[in-house]
Amino acid sequence: MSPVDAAPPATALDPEREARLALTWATPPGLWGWLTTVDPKEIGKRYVATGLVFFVLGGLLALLMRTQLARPESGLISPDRYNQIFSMHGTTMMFLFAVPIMEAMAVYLVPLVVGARTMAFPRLNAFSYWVYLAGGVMIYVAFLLNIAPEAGWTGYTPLSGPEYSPGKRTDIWAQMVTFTEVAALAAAASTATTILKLRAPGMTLARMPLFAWAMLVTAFMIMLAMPAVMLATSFLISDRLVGTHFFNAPEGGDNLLYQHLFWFFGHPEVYIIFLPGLGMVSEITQTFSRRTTFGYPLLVLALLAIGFLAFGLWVHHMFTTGLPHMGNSFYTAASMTIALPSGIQIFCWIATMWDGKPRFQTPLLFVVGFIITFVLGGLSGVMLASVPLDTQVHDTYFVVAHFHYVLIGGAVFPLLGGIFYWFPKVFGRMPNETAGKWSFWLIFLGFHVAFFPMHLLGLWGMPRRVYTYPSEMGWADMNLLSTAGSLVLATGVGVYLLNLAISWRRGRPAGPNPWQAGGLEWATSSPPPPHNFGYTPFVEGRQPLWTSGPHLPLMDGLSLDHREVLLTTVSDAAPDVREGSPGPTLWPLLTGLATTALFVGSIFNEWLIVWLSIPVTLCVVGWFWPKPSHTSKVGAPERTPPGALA
Amino acid sequence: MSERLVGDLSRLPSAGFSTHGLWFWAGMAFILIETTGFALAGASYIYLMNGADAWPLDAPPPALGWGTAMTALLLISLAPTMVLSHVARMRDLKATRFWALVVGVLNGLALVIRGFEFTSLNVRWDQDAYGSITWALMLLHTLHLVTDFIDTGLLTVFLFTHQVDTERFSDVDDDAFYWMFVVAAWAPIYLLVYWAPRWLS
Amino acid sequence: MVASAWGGRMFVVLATACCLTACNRENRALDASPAETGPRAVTVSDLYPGAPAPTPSDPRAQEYEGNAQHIANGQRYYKWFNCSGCHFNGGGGIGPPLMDDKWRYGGSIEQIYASIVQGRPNGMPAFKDKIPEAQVWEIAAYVRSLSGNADKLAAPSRQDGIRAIPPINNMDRAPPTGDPTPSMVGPR
Amino acid sequence: MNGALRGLVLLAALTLAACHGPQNILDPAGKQAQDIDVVWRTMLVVCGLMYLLVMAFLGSALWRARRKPSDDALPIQSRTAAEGVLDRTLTGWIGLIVTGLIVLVSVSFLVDRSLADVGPDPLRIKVTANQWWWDVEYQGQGPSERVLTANELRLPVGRPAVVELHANDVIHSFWVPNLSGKTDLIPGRVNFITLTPTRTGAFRGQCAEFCGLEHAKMAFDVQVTSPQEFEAWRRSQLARAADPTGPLEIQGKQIFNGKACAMCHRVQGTDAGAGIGPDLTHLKSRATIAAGTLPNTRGDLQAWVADPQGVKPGTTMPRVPLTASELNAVVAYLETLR
Repeated sequence: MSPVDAAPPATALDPEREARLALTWATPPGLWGWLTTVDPKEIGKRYVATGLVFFVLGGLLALLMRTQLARPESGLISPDRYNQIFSMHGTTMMFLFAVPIMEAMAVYLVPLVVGARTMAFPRLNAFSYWVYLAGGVMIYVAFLLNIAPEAGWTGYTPLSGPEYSPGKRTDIWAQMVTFTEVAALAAAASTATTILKLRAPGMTLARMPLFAWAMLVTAFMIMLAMPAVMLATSFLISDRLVGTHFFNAPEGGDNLLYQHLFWFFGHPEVYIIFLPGLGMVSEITQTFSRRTTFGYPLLVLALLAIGFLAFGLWVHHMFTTGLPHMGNSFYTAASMTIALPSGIQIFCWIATMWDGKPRFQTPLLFVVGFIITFVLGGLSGVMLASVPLDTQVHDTYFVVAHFHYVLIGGAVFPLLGGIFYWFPKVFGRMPNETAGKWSFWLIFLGFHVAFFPMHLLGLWGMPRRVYTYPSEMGWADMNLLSTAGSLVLATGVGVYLLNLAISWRRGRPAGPNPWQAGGLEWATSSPPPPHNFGYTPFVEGRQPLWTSGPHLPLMDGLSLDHREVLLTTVSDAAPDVREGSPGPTLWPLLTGLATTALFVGSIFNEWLIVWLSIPVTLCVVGWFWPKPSHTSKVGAPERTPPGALA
Repeated sequence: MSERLVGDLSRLPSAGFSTHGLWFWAGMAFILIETTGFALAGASYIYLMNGADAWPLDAPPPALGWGTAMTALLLISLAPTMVLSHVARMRDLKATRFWALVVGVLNGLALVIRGFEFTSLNVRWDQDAYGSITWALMLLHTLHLVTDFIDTGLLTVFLFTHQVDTERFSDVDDDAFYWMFVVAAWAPIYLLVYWAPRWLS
Repeated sequence: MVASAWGGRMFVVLATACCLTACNRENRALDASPAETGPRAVTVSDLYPGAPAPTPSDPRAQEYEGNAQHIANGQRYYKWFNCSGCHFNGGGGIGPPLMDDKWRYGGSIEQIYASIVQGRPNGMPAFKDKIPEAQVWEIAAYVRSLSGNADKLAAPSRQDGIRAIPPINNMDRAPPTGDPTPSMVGPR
Repeated sequence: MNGALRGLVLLAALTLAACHGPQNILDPAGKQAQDIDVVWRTMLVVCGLMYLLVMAFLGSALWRARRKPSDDALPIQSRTAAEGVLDRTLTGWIGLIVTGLIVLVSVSFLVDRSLADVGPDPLRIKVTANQWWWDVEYQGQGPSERVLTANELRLPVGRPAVVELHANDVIHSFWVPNLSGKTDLIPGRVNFITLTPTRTGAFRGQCAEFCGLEHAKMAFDVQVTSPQEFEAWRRSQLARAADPTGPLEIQGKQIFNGKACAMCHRVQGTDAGAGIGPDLTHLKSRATIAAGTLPNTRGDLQAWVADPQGVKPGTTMPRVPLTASELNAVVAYLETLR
């Protein structure tokens, strides 16, 4: 056993003290507890699980499409159904899987990674989950009722407008986007505040784990990008419901306004999805290379640069709309610039492996797969950034190949690696390594067989979003190959999920730090107790468990009998204030239900917005109704609190 | 047992104002989100305006009276808001109660004026894109007036009915800050809705 | 577990309820070709001006009346076949207005259908054979929606074009009353 | 990783082989497409090299890992001996990326400029996209010189053609990969694209922006011919439809004008004058029908008129009830529209 492994978990120190803390922070048993919990670990688990369910559903839709396209002029699926299927696939993967599951990983992991007892706004996390769940359920119920979106996940006007998308299909899509927006914004606000204010003492910004950095940048990007799509879909839905003219050209509207707003969100969205992946890659690479990450400051700068640049690129989705040439060239240059931070990151990860002592276990395999795949996707992205070349390959299968390389390669591979990596922490049991390797190879090979041919199909002239193609175009063989690959990929995902499901009950007990990692989350037991850490850890380096050796310094003094969190200063993480934290409550669920009623009702009658905002308001009032104050409970000395003016 | 206790946190204060408390950050996140929303809605207004031959497209510009009254009211309300923030940080319960009432009443008055503003826009939302975006900006801001009215109103009630401690004072301080944001957000909207159609038509 | 089973059953009930109401409204009959048998139930005899609406209902009426896709198609054909040439966008001109509550030849979808197929005195041509039946039904469904009589949830709001009429789905309902004075027939 | 490398080699081989096809980016037959092809080849070389470098670095990291003793001693935290080398390599790598980007941006920018250059005496064509077909109008001198056709573009080789792009309903995208990139057709906006074919032949274009149900079946033919052939074609298109002579054809014309057909279609020189569907005056001079969906044979024409919804479910052309003999007559009439 290595010296690192011998580090005592900060929780196993005093059984009686632990029991008191656990009682204070415990989720009530049974259904009531399930509905009222505000424990980020509970919410994070079900958030991830729900995200995986949508991942599987979206994947099944993809298999349906691949089956239809396996041969030319296939009559398996009608055009109407096919359009719904691909719209649902995109909508599911972008809005119900990719962003939420990354947020979900943050909800579970961020408090542990920064050494906090809980999130900054635990009730907001619960609310976020309920709203997200309601939005997802709504759109799948609509799908079963044949009222699913039909204008693609982008919902371009006027195809999605009142004249060309009659009925409620697009309304439901637009409102589902609002659901996921609200959920993502709530989770982002909580994540950002947790990272900025709840870090363990000593964890200065310069010592913050890269996963926390990635989630911080992501949270800010969500807050800056999501309002754009909220505006776009609100304009769209008001065009459809009350006859406004935002996108009606003869009355002064403009269809390109929709595209500008959509892509002002849509492009950062891509980075919102894959920045958390980069954070996971950094953590995995470091742990399995047995070496601190090479170029930590550069990696942080690269994250910030990507987050910043992402907002200047949206027009490269609109190169074919006839915008002025000079402007387009600016966006070409800006889009290509992002290759620089990405290239630096890739270098740093490979350098970490090159100079370390890598152990090729499943999580690191996914990182290697990520590098091989993502770099290819990044390079085809550089190609797409060029205006002339983009006019050729835009909206073809080349683009389909590109963004699956970026999103599956750049986000799903790290995510699968990350879930495997943190699984023992969450459930206290090891996933099966052999099955893990099998799943990796099936997923990796299946992915490339499925998506590499799409590059060629695009170059050979196959547009995307077609429900069929003529046999004389010569696209049949590559499509068949792609379909075969997708089946292998799906098998791999099946093996992966089965492995998790079996290991959840039968896996080998993991112990607090099975990978001998250096992050704070490994300093507590697996699974962590309700209060995460018995004592507040004190951080002396970037990898506390590596830096401080077997004796992690600890701090005492937070209440044992009341939920209390430690607030530290933003940059230096110096202890500042002890603040109360809410206990289990039904209000987030009730508010979520009221919000759901409001959102769904507004599709059917605009006046319901007014009437149903009353229950929402009542719920919020209930939520914030003053409880016995924290100060009176802990009886803290009423000195002049920080920030008060004399 | 090899524990290394390096500090005691029990002496820390149990609440803090401004950046020292959590709710301030929730407010900041909300303000960041809303600022983006306002900025993009304003940008949409300018985008549609630039694409039009005439602006307003086919309507007289909004009547100035109520909008200007609104602007004046909001500007005036800044003074009591600053006082409220100050007395809350002083933890002066009596003064906080009084100024919270004043700010709440001004907020309610703003809602009344907003009602009249809607009647003097001279355009319907479903007339043309100008009408649509004008109504959108106004509704967006009204939403904030309403939320802050509810927020301030509830806090004021709590000040009179519940025990008031540092946490509550801190809430009042945060609420005052939020009202300043609502006032600040109105300035560009006022210019766009009331003056852009006049200057640029 | 009990709760989830209950929730599951509740869900099924709700989904079925939604299904029944949404079914007709949202159905997309791409291959719109009902039994083409001519205006079966509508006979010429009861089509004098001002008749109340005793016309026995045609089974096809149900299919078209509250269906979003059919109304949208009807809106398209209304434009394409130049109904606006006489009726303008529903406000009336050479032909009578279609947005008010006055229906000289009855305001049920079957009666509107018959008016289009058979034509009417004083200028309304007969479109029998000119427009396939399914399309006539769709136009009739749209025309009926113009007076706010369609299901609000199926009616479109604005068109992509110059604003001529208020959003149909926000219109006040104008129940067909018929016109009690036959002498009013003809251009006003 | 070997799989990926092999894939790259395969890609290179396939692209250099530039398989021919009527709708293929890699087989440029126009000035614009050739210019873009230069960008593509530059990109492929630069990006391919970059990819190989990354893979080589990754490969060497994996290779080093094999030789290391697998010890679980304390992880490396202090600065290692190799870090100096890595720092210098990183600097070089950044320099390489920046250089590569400058090359790519420059090439892209220069080609973009050249695409904006139209050339002398362009042919002017107006294309209006509809759900789900293309309305084509050649704008000559005055109305008598106007040629109306649908779902087909005829271009003289070597002469630039400026295509004015309109949309009637939703957004579509005009794309003939062999000739140039694509440009969207957006309601309320007018866009332009220039095509300068450099070799004769038959090509295919297709809508590239999702536009609803039959987006997949919204294609068109492009015939690039010699200027003489083009001129002959243009003259023939200016002619009105000849009156049918056979009894079956005459009956067909009557049915065409008496039934729903004439509500939407135009046959110049007859009573059928509606402009909602494609102009049929010279229907039989085109290679395909139903927007590139079926070859223009008598059998396919018959199948299409009999049941358009069976061929293109959801298309705007309704199924017009015709008896077998009526159908036969209408198709016989359509066959005379040459």
